[in-house]
Amino acid sequence: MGAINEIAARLLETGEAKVVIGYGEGSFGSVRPAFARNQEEAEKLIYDKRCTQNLAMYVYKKEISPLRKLAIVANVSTLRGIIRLASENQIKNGDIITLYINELGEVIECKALSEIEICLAEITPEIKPEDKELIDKLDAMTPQERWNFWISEMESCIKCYACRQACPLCYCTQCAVEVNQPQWIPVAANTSGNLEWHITRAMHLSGRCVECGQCGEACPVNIPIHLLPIKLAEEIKNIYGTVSGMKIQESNTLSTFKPDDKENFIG
Amino acid sequence: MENDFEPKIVAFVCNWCTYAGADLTGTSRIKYSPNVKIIRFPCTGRIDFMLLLKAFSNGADGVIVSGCHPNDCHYTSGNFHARRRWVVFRTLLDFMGIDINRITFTWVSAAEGAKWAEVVNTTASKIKELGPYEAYRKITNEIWES
Amino acid sequence: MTKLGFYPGCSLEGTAREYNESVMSLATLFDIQLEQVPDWNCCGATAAHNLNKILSLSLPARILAQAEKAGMKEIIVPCAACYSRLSVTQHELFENSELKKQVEEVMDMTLSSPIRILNVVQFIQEFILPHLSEKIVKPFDKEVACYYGCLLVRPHDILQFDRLEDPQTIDRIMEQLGAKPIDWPFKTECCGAGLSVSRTDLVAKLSGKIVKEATERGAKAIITACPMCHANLDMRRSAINSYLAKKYDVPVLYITQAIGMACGLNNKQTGIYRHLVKVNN
Amino acid sequence: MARIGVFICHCGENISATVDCAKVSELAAGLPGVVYSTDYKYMCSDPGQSKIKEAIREHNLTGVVVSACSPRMHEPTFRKACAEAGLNPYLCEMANIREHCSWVHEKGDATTQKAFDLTRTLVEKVKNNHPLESIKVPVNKTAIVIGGGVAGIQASLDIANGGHQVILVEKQPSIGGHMSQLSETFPTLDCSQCILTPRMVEVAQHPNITLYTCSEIESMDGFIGNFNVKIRKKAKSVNEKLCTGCGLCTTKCPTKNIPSEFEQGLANRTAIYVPFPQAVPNKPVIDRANCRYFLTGKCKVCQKLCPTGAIDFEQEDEIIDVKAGAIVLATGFEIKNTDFFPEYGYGKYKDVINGLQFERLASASGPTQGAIRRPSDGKTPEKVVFIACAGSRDPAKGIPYCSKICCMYTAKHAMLYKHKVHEGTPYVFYMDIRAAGKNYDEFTRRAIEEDGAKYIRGRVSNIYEKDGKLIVRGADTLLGGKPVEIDADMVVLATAAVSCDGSESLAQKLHVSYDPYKFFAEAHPKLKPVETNTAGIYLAGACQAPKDIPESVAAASGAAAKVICLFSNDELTREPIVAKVNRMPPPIFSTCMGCEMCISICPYQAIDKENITNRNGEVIKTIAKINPGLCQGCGTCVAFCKSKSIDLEGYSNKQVYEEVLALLNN
Repeated sequence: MGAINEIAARLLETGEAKVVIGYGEGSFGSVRPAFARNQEEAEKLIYDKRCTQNLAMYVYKKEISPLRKLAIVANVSTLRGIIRLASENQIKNGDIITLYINELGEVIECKALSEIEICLAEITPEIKPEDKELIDKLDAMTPQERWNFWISEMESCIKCYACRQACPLCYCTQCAVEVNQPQWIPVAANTSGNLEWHITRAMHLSGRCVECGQCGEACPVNIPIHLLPIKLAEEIKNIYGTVSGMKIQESNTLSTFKPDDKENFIG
Repeated sequence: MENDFEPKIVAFVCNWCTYAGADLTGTSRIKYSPNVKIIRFPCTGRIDFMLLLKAFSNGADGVIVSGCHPNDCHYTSGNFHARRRWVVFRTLLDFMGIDINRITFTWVSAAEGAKWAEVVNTTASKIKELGPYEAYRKITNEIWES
Repeated sequence: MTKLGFYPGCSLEGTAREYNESVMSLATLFDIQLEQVPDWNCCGATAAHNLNKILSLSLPARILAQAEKAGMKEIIVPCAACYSRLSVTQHELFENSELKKQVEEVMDMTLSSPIRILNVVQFIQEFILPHLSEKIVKPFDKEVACYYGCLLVRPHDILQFDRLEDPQTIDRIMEQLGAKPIDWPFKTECCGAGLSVSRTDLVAKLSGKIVKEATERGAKAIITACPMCHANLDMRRSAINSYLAKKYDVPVLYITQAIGMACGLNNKQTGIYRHLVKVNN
Repeated sequence: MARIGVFICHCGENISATVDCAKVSELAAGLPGVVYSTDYKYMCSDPGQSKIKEAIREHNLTGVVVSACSPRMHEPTFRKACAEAGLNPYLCEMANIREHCSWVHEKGDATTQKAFDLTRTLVEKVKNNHPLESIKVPVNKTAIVIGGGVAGIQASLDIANGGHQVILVEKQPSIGGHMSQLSETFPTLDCSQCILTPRMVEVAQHPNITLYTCSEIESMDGFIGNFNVKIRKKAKSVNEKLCTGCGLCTTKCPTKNIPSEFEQGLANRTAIYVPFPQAVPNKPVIDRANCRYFLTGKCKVCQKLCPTGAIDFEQEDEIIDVKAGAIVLATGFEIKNTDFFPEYGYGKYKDVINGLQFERLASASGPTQGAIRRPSDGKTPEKVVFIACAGSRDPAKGIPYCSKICCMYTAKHAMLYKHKVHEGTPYVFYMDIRAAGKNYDEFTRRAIEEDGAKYIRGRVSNIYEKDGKLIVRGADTLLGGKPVEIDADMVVLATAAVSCDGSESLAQKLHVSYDPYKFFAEAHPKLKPVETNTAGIYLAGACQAPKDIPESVAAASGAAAKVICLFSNDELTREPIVAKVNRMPPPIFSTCMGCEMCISICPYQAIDKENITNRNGEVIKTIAKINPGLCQGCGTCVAFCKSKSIDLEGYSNKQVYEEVLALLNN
């Protein structure tokens, strides 16, 4: 039995947490999210290289939220998700105990959000090499080639909104896509509507995205849809020097400004 | 060769600077291309990026977004917020291969009647040269064809 | 060795040969290779630009196109009139695409991007001045009247060179040579220019003022950077003197000659032996 | 079902000359929801407005679109007309088919089509308008007047005499402005100080006026009726309460060679100084940049002399918070100095002076007690050349406008010179003599005909010094451009009047517009000459454009009248163009998720948190709440809100969305 199981069992036993959100064995050698509410379930939690999912998306789901306090097994992107949620007032300090597993495999138990910040202070987030490669490839293309690439991807989108469901930051009870007065985005799946949806999603994540890539993971038709918010997060880092989900007191890059911000494209 | 394509261009402008500047263009009787039509907003900060997408999906060939110069915003900072929004939006559109040459961002003050005419004319002639936004039309027409 | 494009124009091959000689000697001294624009033509600084606008633009435009074709990033233009014509043309064409198209059709060549056009003063500032102090052997220890004329600084909007009404660059360069530039009001006064031939009487009057004022304010030499000015102040000296009924013998030097003298070049190299008003070393 | 009425205005021929108004009306009639459409020569006229009112009643209209001039011009007119006919005024919209269409395009089908497109767009908008009620906000009946020159003085006195509190903020140590520097004024030649100083004293003594000198505006927020202003009162190093103004301190100050600002550098002052004898307040201040104590840490002579112990070297800048309902800008103008003119010696010739310097020379209280003597050697000049339009009306100098006051004061200068130096000869180089004004032309004629000023129509190309004379070279264009050369003893440049240094940053602090020359912009060049685009902020005097004294005073009284009008109400109604957070039935309450990012985006701190509680008082949800009293309706939060939970009345998501669709789908 690993450290993670011991801590989970203790938290549940002492009543410090009603549920521990973590990872369990799935079928065919995969991992799946697991929710441990008792000793027995706590023993089944696992943590290894396969556990890349950002579990922060569960903390506000209506089935889980009432079970606060929660404990959550966390990788770096989960930590960032939690911090970002906290800075958007979706989690309060003390709502959640984070069990962060660091590079060395040690479990660091963070009861306060400030402890998560300390863990994150040691980390320089980087995007996955394969994502970087694809972004570079797209950047090297002509606009026409990029358009063709994305339009052919958009054609296959079925508007299932799995990307939204998987995102730790898509917590709105009413998404912009559901607004029908006016009907900003058409309900049916068609290329232009799909394009509008994905642009909207990326814009709404700009300055907020914690670059976990879960949206792309979740896409049933394998659109690399996570590249859009990640590309923006990288640009924002370059232009404004801000990285989302590292500190609670950060403000959103797009709801602040500096008078001398870049504007070389404005005539 | 004569180019008889008449582009459709929508201008999203703030009430205090560019709208008033365009009024001054009128008062000064400076002529410009009738291709551009203005929609009035209180501030550039009010201009939702989704409206630009709606413009393209409804057949616009070009878009102008214009407001008060930095530091001159009637509401102090709406244009500053808008500016960051446009930086990100442009990056995204460019990354998706949407033709950002079709969007003109500019600051035109209430005193710059002549500049407004120039902005309109240069945008109109640029869009004329680029031609109709066929690529976008193609994906929007698909809705009706299917 | 620095390699730069070079446009001499007609004066430097004719009445202002000494100017050309001094520029060339200076370039050699400072290890600069001046390469002529291939197959260059007239710059259009004639009456033509009053009569035919397209022609007056096409002539200099062809020079620019030739320079561009030869891969030149900048051209040195010692003659102030050539400098003015080339600069104005480049400005007008790149401001007005319609006009540019028209001119390109006329000359059957195209202009893709503007090149740097440097007058002799800018050339000195950029390529000579940084190494000047080490080459000076005999400081130019005299009061001088720096005379700019009109074409070096006008039209100011386009050239953006020096102060329009009271230019300073030649004064500052002459100070580096050890000279004492006098404070005088006629730096950009009219010399009479092209009336030299048709109305020598007027030139005598106008240039006379300049020579007289410079002399009265103690100048031992007049420094210029324009072949036209030089011609009027030097070549027309006898007309000036007979108009003023007094013998003025203040010599007129091109700035390149003054630098050459300070750097120990001989009369042959600086070309001062060609002047009508004698220059005492 | 919408019942929209459309009214197309010809505006005389302003619109109908290029737009086929009848056709637009006819096309509009065919739009869905439009039940009435007509065109008329002048919609804004009484009969025009009656047409609208009749149509509202007869056709039971639910919305009105007037296609006419800019809504910035006549929107209030038509909204009022609608209200009079019983239609909520916010159900009326204007399509701008004049400034944005008929005036900027040639006559033709495309122009008519555009006028129709614009009309259709507003029809689709108005279908989504809601009846709105104006918002009432209280009015704080204190006015701030910025600038204590003659305009600021006049505005302050008028408002104060109207019974309202005034805070007058002046940058300099004394009020009085440029007028206090003038010798005599045109066209009456009465002594400037004699008419101004009593008014300055009145300001100081007025119970309703609080005067802050050495003070500037630090920041401003709020809106009409409710401005919050921070004033930075700079340290004077003299305690005003203790100081009696005896002036002893200034007598022994060791630093005596500072060029006096008031005397335009023609005389010197000490480091502790009163700018001029009639200054208000008449108490000295220490110029820290030049004071020996502040420079070297030693001296304090003035402190030793002061009988009341008023000198306070430790004094610090003070930030004063004030609340006000209205602001009058009266910051005045500056003139270009002689160093702006390389062709006239760029300031190096001592005897080339500017107009204000001549005023000081001619002033009985000036450095020469009113004797005209040239600054270089104190000799009486025998020939004086006055150059009008020095910089003005010269696009190459970046000042294409006319400075307006120079023609008159140059004539006055020539006259004063001749009155003081009988044997002297005044020459005036001019471009045109602009003497429109009561008794103005007579005045300039007098200068020429009676006092013998030699007027030469032409520009001066350059001035240089030779043998103690200033050689002025110009042309006489009335004699075919004949070159003129005058060996003058003194030259007076009527240099261009320009906006004050810092006017741009002040405009930005107050959110008022300004023109390319940094003069403050009026809301309408003809009909709102003393208002700015920002409600509650008014203009007085030459901060708007060069003005002479009577005009400045008239504008100041105009601005004061506007302020008093505003203050005659206890409350004022504001357009209800404000943002709102949506509310829904439980259990959602609002789609707002309380991310609070809108809070940081709001320039007015108008957004706050609102807790939604259940019956037991427990917080169920926290959402954003917008204070309609503070919200100014910029809509930045609306465009930013991800869940579309905020909307803006008058520019709602639905309205702007429908506008985009209508504009493009013809």
